[in-house]
Amino acid sequence: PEREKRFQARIDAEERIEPNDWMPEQYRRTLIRQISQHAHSEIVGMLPEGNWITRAPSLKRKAALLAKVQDEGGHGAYLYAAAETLGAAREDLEDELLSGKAKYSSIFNYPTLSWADIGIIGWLVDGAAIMNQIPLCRCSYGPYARAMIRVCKEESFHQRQGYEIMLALCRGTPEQKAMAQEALNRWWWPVLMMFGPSDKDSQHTETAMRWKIKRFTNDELRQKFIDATVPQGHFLGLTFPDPALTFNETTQHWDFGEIDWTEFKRVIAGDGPCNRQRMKQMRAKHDNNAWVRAAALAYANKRQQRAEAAHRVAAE
Amino acid sequence: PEREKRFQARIDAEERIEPNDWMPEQYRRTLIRQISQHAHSEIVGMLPEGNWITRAPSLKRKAALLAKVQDEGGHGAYLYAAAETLGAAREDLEDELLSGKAKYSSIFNYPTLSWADIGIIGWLVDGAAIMNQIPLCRCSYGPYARAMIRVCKEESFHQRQGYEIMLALCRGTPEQKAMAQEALNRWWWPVLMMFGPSDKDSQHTETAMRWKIKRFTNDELRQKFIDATVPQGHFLGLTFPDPALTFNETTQHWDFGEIDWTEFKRVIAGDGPCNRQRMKQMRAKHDNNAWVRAAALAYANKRQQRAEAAHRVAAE
Amino acid sequence: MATMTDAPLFQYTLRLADTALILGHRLSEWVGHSPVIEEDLAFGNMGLDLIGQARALYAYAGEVEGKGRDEDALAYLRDAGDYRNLLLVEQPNGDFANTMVRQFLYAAFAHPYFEALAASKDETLAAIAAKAAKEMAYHVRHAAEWTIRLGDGTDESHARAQDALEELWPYTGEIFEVDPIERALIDIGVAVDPAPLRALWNKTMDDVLGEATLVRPRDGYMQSGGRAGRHSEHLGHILSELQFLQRAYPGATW
Amino acid sequence: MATMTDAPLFQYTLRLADTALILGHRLSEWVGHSPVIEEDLAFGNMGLDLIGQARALYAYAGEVEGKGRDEDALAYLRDAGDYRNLLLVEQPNGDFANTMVRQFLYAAFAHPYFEALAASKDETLAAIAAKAAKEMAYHVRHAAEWTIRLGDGTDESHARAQDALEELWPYTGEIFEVDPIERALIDIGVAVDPAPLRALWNKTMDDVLGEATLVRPRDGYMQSGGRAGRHSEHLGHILSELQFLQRAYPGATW
Repeated sequence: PEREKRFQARIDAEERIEPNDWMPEQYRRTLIRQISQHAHSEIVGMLPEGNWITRAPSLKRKAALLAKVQDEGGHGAYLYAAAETLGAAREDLEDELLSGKAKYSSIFNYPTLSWADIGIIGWLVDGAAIMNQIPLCRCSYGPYARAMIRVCKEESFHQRQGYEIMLALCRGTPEQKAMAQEALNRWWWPVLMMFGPSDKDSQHTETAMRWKIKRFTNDELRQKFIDATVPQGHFLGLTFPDPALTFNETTQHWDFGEIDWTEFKRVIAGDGPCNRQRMKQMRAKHDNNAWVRAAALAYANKRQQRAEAAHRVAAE
Repeated sequence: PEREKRFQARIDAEERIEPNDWMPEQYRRTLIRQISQHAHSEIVGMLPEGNWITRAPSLKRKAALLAKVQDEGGHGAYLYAAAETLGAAREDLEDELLSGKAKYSSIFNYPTLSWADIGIIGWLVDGAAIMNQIPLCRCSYGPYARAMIRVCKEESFHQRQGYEIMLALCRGTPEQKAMAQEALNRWWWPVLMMFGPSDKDSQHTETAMRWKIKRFTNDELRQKFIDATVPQGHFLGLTFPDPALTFNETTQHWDFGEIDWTEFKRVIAGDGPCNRQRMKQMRAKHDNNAWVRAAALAYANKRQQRAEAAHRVAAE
Repeated sequence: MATMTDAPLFQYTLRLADTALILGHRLSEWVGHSPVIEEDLAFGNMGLDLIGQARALYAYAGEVEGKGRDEDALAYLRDAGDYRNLLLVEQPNGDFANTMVRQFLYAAFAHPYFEALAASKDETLAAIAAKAAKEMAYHVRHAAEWTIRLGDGTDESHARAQDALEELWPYTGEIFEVDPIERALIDIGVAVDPAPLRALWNKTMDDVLGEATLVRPRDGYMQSGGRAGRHSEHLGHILSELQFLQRAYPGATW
Repeated sequence: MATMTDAPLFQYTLRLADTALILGHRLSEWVGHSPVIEEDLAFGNMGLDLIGQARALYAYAGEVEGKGRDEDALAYLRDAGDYRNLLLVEQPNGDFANTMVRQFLYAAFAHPYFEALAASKDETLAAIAAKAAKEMAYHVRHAAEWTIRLGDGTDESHARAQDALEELWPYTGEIFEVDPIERALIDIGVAVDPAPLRALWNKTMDDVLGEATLVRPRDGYMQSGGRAGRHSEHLGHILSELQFLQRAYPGATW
């Protein structure tokens, strides 16, 4: 309790907690859960976008998409590394994902059905992710905060790229414009769900706020996102699939309609369009390549033994 | 020797040998080898054409190609059945194919690279096959002769369809016409090789002729084929890739250039463009589906046991 | 993109056609790669039935639409978002068990459905359906036999068949969906109301799965969207193959 | 279809571009599906290098041709028969061993080849090659490391690597082929003569395969044809995916 007070005092003073510092067990567990979920989301998130790498409509777009999906892998890797500073083992975290115990962002349970979806994911999904992540750059846990700074920088780049894809479609042929609108229709509500349940239903918020793992509530971030995004969509000439969307002169915010929380819960529970498919893809890659990991391990062991043997010979 | 004389006398009298009749061991072995090779060719032959089923350019062509490849499977099935009347087991024959011990028509070691190849296979490959097979409809061995009558009927249909594909291409856009010409350039020589080595180098011919398994020599059939085919090609407006091809007014046959027997031997020996690929495809289908055959067997056994058990209960 | 204001008969016919084509295409992927030659022939037969149904339906859809689109224009020149097939039939072939179970789930519905549609007030649809009903009777029989054989075969085949069932079950709800487009046609005796067919489908499931010693999955959330053009990621890949030549050589006749 | 009468420089540049694109495309198929995340990143890197090389080369080829075709026109609007890549790079990914061995076989050649091409009298090619040489150095290193790791790993990985080697070896002869088009450019110092690079390639093979405890296949008949547009059956399937959007929406800008 005394240690805990000192810990809280450091956090209140906006000091960074580092791996070797004392921290409450629940703080550690909360962070491991959040960071690994974030890592899992990056890894699973490679699948829906990866679905279009081989079909990207120009070499420039192909290269950009490949680089983007690769960046996500990179984010996954350093987020796993950040979780490891808290004593978690990457292999255990991956096992939790494969067993279905650990969650990943539910947005990746939606399919990418047209090229416009690649634009939408950049513009909206990455946009929402950034909105969630910018405050995390000031997270009380040092390694996470530093990882987030790097992630956010790259995500902003992806977001601009995504918007640029949308712009090309909206300024393109009527078919391309329709493709963009149709994608927006499918993604808009699921993207709003990315900020999590409404504050009145959210459980983790209070402690997380106190520990400065979280700095804004779900609803605050969602509103910020909508306010930033709606004018961008209008600039593209797109219509949001929400008849209740109106600018409130009093609050200076965009009012919006009711989110379908049944869908939100259903998709998290496993019944989204692609939950089974994503898990199948993840397990297939894990299982089909087990022999590669085994080979790498066997080779590393052999090398070590040889080095030791050579060392013994030299010593004799 | 006495039996053998009677046997030869029946053959000379154009009588059909039937499964339960006595026959020389070498006659039996020659026929098993020839019929099973023919069956294997039908089965392996499904692969190059199957490669275009999912990409056929119209629904009509798609249905026709699907039906055609299916017919080949059917031919394979009743040719294996004909071989079984000689005491061979289909499973053994299939194993010989998979182990590489048995051969199949080397033409299927060439790839199908454009839609025109589907036309060419029908027109030329099936055309050459028919030329080889029509005499087999009068083969001394009854079951083989009857199988061949059915096969030839269907192959003629395929050949007309193939020619019709070529006609559509040659009367189509310049790109389509070029596609047809390019396919002819690639397939012409390998198709001529389908008739086997030149008579002066052919080993099996003499005995086979005496037994009326074979009625024309390789070179005779090849010449017949060329004579029938060249005018068809000219009608299409195509050029054969053989500068020596000229009509000989004296012989009333088409003279043609020297066949590259090095290529012929090489492809038979395993170094054609697709030998490895075809065997890989055959083995993959065999290995990946072993569990299906095991299940069918297990179920059949269970059913039989249950029937017997029910029978016992009823009898008690 | 199709909307409710499109002619319902066109939409309805197109849905039936797309479902038949995509399933036929999937089955055709097996030909030459089946566990035994006899199954190559069976897949060929079933694929041909379905592609035949698709051709007749597309031709009629084009006629109803009256804009000069023939069967190939409809099959080859619409992108995934304009396809209207059931999600079930675009799911990947997977292993032999998965393909057979998928065929069983669909055919056990399509057979009685086409039988009913054979009494449609629309004579063309009725004629197409009468033929299709006979064809689908074979599909049910063949797929049911294999479902039983695999379910009651080895431990491995049982596990694979059960997996396939779990995997595909969430796509069976969509089969029975009726939207306003279809309701309007049902009301005038042109389309078939699938609701009364559910009991028969359930019975077929229970009978066959029972004999196959497979456990019928519980009816959880059912995936939907094919009829509104919201597909799975698989359809786009099918179309990139299916349509390649027509797209690469626009205007050519084959 | 390209013929000998086409401008040799255009042909030569196109060959290099097609090889880079197709191999880059193949590697990109792995991204998101690799054995470990680090390999997703490595495939991403190598894929990006190759696609980058392809873009620069296509742009130059289009310029040389002078008919207004840009990188996308060249990549997306030619059918398989007009592609000029090496057969090696269009072979299917297969398993991880197959992909890595393929990469090793190609990169062990491409690295010294681009180093030599960096001295080309054609300044654009020289500049592209100088960059590519640096990139390919990493590809050789990475692929060689994995070839050794797999060859000298477990029994299974050894067998898979050896299989891959046998499977792909017949495609390595084409790498060193020179036809009259290329000979003309070699003679004027624009293209590189691959013959003198063979000894180095052989040495790299022997060193790495030796350390990997893999048996170098004997040099039997070598497959050939990519540079004349005679490919394997695999290329068409690559292109049906690669080109789908450009074909389905002609004239659109993305």
